[in-house]
Amino acid sequence: MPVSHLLSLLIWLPILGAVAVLAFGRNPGTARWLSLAVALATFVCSIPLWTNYVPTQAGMQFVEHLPWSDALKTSYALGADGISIALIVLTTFTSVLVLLGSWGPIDKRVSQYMAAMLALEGLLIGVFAATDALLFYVFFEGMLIPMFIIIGIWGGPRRVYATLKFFIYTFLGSIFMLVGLIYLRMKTGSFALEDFAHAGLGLREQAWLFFAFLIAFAIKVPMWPVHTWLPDAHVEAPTGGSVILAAIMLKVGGYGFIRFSLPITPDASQEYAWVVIAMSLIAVVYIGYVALVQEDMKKLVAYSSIAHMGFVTLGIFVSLALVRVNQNPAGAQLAIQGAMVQMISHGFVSGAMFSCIGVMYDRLHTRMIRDYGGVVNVMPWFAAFSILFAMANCGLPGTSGFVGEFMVILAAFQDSPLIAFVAAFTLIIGAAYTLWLVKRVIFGDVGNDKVAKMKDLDAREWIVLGAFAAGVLAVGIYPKPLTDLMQPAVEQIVAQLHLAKA
Amino acid sequence: MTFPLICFYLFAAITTLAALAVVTVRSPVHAALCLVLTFFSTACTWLLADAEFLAIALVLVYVGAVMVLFLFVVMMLDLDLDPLREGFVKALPVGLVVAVVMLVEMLALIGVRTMQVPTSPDPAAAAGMSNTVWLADALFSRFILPFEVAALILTVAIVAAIPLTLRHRVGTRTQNPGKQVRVQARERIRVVKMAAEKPAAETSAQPESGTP
Amino acid sequence: MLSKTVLLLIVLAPLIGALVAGLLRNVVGRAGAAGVTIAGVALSCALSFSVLYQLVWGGAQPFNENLYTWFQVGTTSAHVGFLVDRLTAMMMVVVTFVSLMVHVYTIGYMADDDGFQRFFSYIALFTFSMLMLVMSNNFLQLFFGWEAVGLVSYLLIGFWFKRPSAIFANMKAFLVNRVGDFGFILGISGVLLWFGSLDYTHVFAASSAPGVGERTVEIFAGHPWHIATVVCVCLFVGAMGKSAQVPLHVWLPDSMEGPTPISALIHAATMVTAGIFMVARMSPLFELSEAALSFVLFIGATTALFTGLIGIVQNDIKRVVAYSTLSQLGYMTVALGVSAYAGGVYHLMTHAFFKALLFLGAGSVIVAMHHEQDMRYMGGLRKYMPITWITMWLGSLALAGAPGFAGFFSKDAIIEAVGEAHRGWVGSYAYFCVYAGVFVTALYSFRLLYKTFHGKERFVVDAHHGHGHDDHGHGHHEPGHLEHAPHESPWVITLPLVLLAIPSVVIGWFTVGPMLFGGWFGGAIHVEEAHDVLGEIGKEFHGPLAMVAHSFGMTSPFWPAFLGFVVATYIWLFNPGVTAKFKSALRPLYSLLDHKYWIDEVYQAVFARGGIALGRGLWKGGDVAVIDGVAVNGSAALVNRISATVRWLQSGYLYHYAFAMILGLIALLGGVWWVTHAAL
Amino acid sequence: MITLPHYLTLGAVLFCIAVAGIFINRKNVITLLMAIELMLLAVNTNFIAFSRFLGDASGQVFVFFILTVAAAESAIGLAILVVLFRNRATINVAEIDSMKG
Repeated sequence: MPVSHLLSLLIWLPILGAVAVLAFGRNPGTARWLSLAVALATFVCSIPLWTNYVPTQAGMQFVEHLPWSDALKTSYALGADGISIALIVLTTFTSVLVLLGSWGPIDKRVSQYMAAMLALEGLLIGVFAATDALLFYVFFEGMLIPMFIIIGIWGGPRRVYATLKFFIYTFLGSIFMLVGLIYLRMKTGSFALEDFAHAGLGLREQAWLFFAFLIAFAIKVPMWPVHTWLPDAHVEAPTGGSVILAAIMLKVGGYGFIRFSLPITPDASQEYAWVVIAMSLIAVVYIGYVALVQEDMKKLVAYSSIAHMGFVTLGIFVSLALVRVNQNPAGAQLAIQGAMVQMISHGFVSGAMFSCIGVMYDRLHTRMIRDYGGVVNVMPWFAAFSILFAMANCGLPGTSGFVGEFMVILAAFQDSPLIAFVAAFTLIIGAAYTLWLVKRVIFGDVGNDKVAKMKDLDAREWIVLGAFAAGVLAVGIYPKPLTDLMQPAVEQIVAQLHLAKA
Repeated sequence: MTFPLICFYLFAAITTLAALAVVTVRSPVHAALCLVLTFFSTACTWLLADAEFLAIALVLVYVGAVMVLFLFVVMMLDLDLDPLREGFVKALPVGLVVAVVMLVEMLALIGVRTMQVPTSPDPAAAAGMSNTVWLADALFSRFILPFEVAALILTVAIVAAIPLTLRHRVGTRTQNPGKQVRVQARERIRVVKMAAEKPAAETSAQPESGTP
Repeated sequence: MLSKTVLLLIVLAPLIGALVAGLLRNVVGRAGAAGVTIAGVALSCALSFSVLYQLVWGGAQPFNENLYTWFQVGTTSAHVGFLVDRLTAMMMVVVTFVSLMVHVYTIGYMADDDGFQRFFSYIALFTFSMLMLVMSNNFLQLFFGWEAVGLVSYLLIGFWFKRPSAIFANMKAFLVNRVGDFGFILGISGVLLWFGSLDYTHVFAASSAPGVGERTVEIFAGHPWHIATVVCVCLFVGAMGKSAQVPLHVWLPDSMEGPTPISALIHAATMVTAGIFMVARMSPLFELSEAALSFVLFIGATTALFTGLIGIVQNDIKRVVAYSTLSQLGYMTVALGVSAYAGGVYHLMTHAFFKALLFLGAGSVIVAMHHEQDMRYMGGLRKYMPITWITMWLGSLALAGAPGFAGFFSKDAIIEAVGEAHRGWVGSYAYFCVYAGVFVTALYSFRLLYKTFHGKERFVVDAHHGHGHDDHGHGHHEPGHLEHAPHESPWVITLPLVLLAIPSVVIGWFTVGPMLFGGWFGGAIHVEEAHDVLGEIGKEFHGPLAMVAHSFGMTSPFWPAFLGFVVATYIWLFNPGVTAKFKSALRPLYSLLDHKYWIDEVYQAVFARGGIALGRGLWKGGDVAVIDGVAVNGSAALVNRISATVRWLQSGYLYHYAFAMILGLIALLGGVWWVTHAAL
Repeated sequence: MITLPHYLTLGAVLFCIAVAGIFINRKNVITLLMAIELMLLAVNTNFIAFSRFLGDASGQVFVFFILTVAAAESAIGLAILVVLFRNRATINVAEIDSMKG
C-alpha cells in the first residue's frame, strides 16, 4: 500500500500527538495511554517505509517537495533512502519503548513529559528525512528544545548545569554548520542537499566547510575531545531522556557526517580524514580507560557510548582512504555499512543498557555502583537481560554489537593494519569495563539490605527489555536484511566519493 | 567692525557669562534664572542670523514654558543644598581641564582661519520670502511626517508626565460615576420577609435585628 | 552423502535443549531440564557418530555448504555454513561424547545445587557453541563459536556467583581470552584483505597460489613482513588465548572455580583445544610461514614444561589437573609447531578422554570429600571409592604416557616429531622441554594419586558435626573434618568414569596407525613436503605393538616417565616426610613455583591496577581537569571574569556614564581632528 | 561681518561650559538637566548657523524638532525628578545607584 506523504505523516503525527497530549492529558493515565497510542501508531506507520522501499532504485524515495520560502530558496523537501529508513524505524521503535519505560517512573507533569518525548520523536524523524539543508537545520536545532526540557525538568540534582552544558555545547557546534550552510546557499543558490553535493568547491572552501561540519557533528556524536557534555547530560537525564539521547540523538552526528561531510566536501574529508580517524581511535582507547574507572553506572555507559560511536566515525572516514588511495570501493562500502550497523546496534544496546540502569534506579534511587551487588540473587530475569546487553556492549558475536565493530575493523585493516590494531583494543577494554560493571553490580552475594528487597521485573519492564533484546539478537544473528536495506544508499555514497570536486 | 558684529559680540558675551553662572551659582533658583538669561541672549544671536521664527519660539517655549516649569519644580522640592554641592571644588579642576581641552579641539576643528569666509546672503530673503514662510515651506512639505511624529511625541510626553507623578492617596473619597450610573434598584434596598412575632427565646438573643 | 538436515539437527538439538532448560526452567523442573538437554546432546552425539561413520567407512564426501548469508556488502560477504570433513567429524564426536558424559555426570554432581537447570542450560549451550566452532566453514562463524564458547565459559566459571573468587576468575578468563581474540580478529582481517574472502575454501585456494609465501607488507615503513607470518601469528595469538598458552595461560588455573563437570568439559577436553583445532584447520596458512611455526613451537614448548612444573607444588586437586592440562596443551601446540598437525589433533583427542576422566574423577573425590579440594586433607581414599580409584589410575597412566595407553601413542609421536624436525635452536629448546616435561608429567600425576588415594587418611570424620553443605565448597567448615565417611559416588558419576576410561586405555591401539601416519585427515590438513615430520616417522611405523616395544629403547621418553614414577613413588608413597626437606632445601625454587613465577602478580599490577590508574589519570587529568576544567568551564569562567570587569564599569552613577560619554566625545573629536589633519 | 565661525565658536563655548557644568555639579540633578539644556542650545545655535550660511532650511527644521523633543524631555525629566524626590527624599545622584551592574 503506497502511502503518499508518509514521511510528513511520520513527522507530524507525533508532534500533533504531543499537542493532543498536552491538551487532553490532565489526567496522568490518559496522558500515558494517549502518548503510547500515538507512538505505536507512528511505529506502525514507519513499517511501510521499510516494506515499500525499492532497493533497486537508487536515490531518495518517498520524496515530498513543497516550496517554503522563495526569498531563501528553501523548500519543505523530504526523502528517505535506506540509511534514513533504518534510522527512522529505529527512532519510532525506541520511542515506543521509551514511553513504555517512562510509565511509572515519571509521576510529575506526566502529560508534559510525554508530549516532550513525542515532539522529540517527530523532530528526530524530521532530521533523518529532510533533504533540504535549512529544513534539516531547523529540525536539528529544534530537537534540542524538548531534550533541554526533559533534562531540565525531570533531571537529577545537577540538571541545570548539565542541561546548560548540553545546550550550549551542541548549539555552539551547530552555529558553525549554519555558517557553512549559508555559504553553500550563496554558492549554489538553493538549500537543496542535492545541489550542495554537486556544487563545485575548491579545496580551500571545502576545508572551511569541512571543519564547520566537523565541529557541529563531532559535538553531536560526540567525539573526543568535545565529548564532556554527554556524561553529564546522561547522569542528570531521566531514564527515557538518556535512552533517546544515546539511542537516537547521537546518531544524528554520524548521519550528518554521511549526508554532509562526505558528499559535499569529499576532497577536504580525504585531506583531513586523519584528524577524524585519530580522534576516533583516541575515543576508543582513551574513553575506554576512562569508562573503566567510573563509579556511576550511567556515566560508565555514557563513556562506553562515546567509545562505540568512535567506531562509527572511524568507519565513515576510513572509507575515504579506501576509495581514493587504495582504490578499494568494496572495502569502503564495508566501512560505511559497518558504521551504519554500529549506529543501529548502538541504538539498541545503549538504549537497553540505560533502560536496565533505569530499572535499578527506580528501585533503589541510586546509580552508584557501590550501592549495588549481587542483584542476580533477587532479580534473575533482570540479570539475564543485563548480561545479554553487557555482552552486546562488548561486541560478542551473535549480538548486534559485534556486527558493526567487526565490519569496521575488517575495513580499517584494509586501509592500515595499525588503525585496525588500535581499534581492536576495544575488544579488551570494552570487555573490561563492561564485565567489571557486571561483576560489581550483578554478581556476588547480596550487597546490602536494600538490594535484598529489590523485586524482579514487572510485565512492563519485561516488555521493554525483551523488545530491546529481540532487536539486539535479530541484528546479531541475521544482519543481512539491515545491510541489504542500506546497501543501495551506501553504494551511491561510495560512488560519489570517487568523484573529486576540487 | 560692523554694528551687527558688535551686537553679536555683546550677546555672545552675555550668553557665555550667564551660562557660566548657570553651572556655578549655588541656588538652583538663581541657576534657573541665569538659564533664562542665557536663552534670551542666545535668541538675540539667532535673530542676528535671520532666524526670527526660531528665536521667538525659543523665548516663548523655553523662557515662557520650560523654565517656568523648572522654577516650579525647584521651588516645590524641599532641597537640602549642602550635600549637592559636595565635591564642587574637587571636581572643578577636572571639569575645567576637560572643558578647555574640548574647546581647544573644537576651535582647532572650526579653524580660526575660516573666519575670513565671506557671508552668503540670507537665503530666505534671496527667495523673496520671510524666514517664517521659508521655514514653514520646508516643514510642511518635506518634513511633514517628522513634524507629525514630533507632535505625537510631545503629546505622549504630556500624557506620560501625569501618570508618572500621579499619587494614590489612601483615604481620599471620590465618586465613581460609572458605578453610580450602573447601579440597580435592588442593589440599593433589600426587603427581608420575616415573621411579625418571634419565639420568646430568640428575642432576647437577637433584639431588633429584623429592621432593615 | 551427508545430509544438511542431520548436520543442522546435530547443532540445534543441544541449542533447543539449552533454551528449554534455561527459559522454561520453572516449567520443566529439574528432571525435565536434565532430560531435555541430555536427549538433545545424546541425539547430536549419535548423529555425530553416524557422520563419522559415513565419512570414514561410508565413503561420503566432505560436506561444505552455506546455510544463509550473514551479510553481503559489495563483494565482501559472510555466511553461516558447515564444513564437515574427517577433522571436523572427529571433533564433533569428541565434543558430543565428552559432553554427553558430562551431562550424565552432572545429574549426580549438581544434585544438591539450586542452579541445576541453569547448569544444564549452560552446558548444552556450550555444546551448541562448540559445534558451531568446529563445524564452521568460514572465519566469521569460527569467531562466533570462538566467542560463544568463551561466553559460556564465563557464565560457567562464575556459576557460583556468590563466591568472590569465582566472579573474579570468570572476568579474568574472559578478559585474557579477549586479548587472544584481539589478535584473532586482526588475523581474520588480514585473511580477508590478503586472501580476499572469509570462506575456508577460497582462502586455502588463494594460499596455495604460487608466490603467496613471499608476499610482504610494510606495516612499519622499512620493515617488510611476510603476510603469511603476520596473519598466522595474529591467528595464533587467538589460539594462545583460548588454548591457554604462555603468557596467556593465567586464566585456566583460576577457572577451576567453576563446577568440576565444566572443568572436564570446557577447560580440559573441548574448549581449550579449540585453539589447537583452529591451527590444524589453518594448516595451509601456517605452512606458508616457517617463522610463525617457530613462534608456535617456542610458545608450545615453554607452556609444556613450565606450567607442568607448577603442577608439582599445587595442593588443590583440581589445580594439579588444570596445570597438567596446560602442559598437555603445550604438547599439542608443539606438535603444531613442527607441522605435525595430525599429532597435535590426535593428542587432542586422546587427551580429551583421559583428561575428562581425570577431572570427573577429581570431581568424584570432591563430592566424596564434601567439596574439600585440598589434597593435604585426603589420603587413603582407595578403600572408600574403588571405582574412582581405578579409573583415576588408568587416566593417570594414560596421561603419563605409560606404554600402550592412549596418551603414550600421541605423546610419543609428538616427541619423536620434535626430534625429527629441523628448526635450529628453537627445535632443540622444544625437544628439551617436551623430553623433560615427560618426567614432570609423571611426577605430578602419581603425586596426585598417592596423595589422594594412598597413604594415611589425613581427614577426620566427626559425625556429630551437623550442618548442611548446601553452598558448595565455601569451606566454612574446618578443613579436614567430614560429617560422615566418604563413600563411592552414585552410578551417574561412576558410569561416565568407566565409559571414559575405556577409550583412555584402548583407543590408541585402533587409531594410531591411520590417524597419525595414514593420512586419515585427507585434505583437511595440509603439510608441505619439507615439513612432513610425521611422514618421516611413519616410515618406521610398523603397527602399535612395535611402537610399544620400540618405546623401551635408549632415548625413548619412556625412561623419564618411569623415572618420574619411581621418584613420585619414593617421595609420596613411602617417604612423605622428605617433601618438607625438599621444600626447605630448594626454598627459592619452591617459592617460584608456588607463586607461579609471579606472573599473576605482575599482570595484576601492570594491567589491572595499571589500567585503572591510567583510566583514573585520563579521567581526572584529561576529562575533568583539561577538557572540562580549562576548555569548557574555563571559557565560561573567562566570560564570567570579563563580565565581572565590565560590570564594575556599570557603577550605576549617572555622572560616571556622563563622564564616559564625554571622554568618548573628546576621543571622537580628537580622532576627527587627527584624520582631517592627516588628510590635509 | 558675522561669519559662520563666530556662531560655531559660540556654540563650542556654550557646549564646553555645559560639559564643565556636568562635571562640577555632578550631584545635583536639576543643574544637570539645566546643563543638558545648555548643550542642546549650543547644538541649536550650530544648526541655525549652518542653515543660515549654507542656505538650507533643514537645519532650522531640525532646531524646531530639537526644541520639541527637548521640551518633552524636560517635562518627563522633571516628572521623574518629582517622583524620585517623593520616593527617596533626595535628588542627590551619588545616592542613586540602583542601576549598578
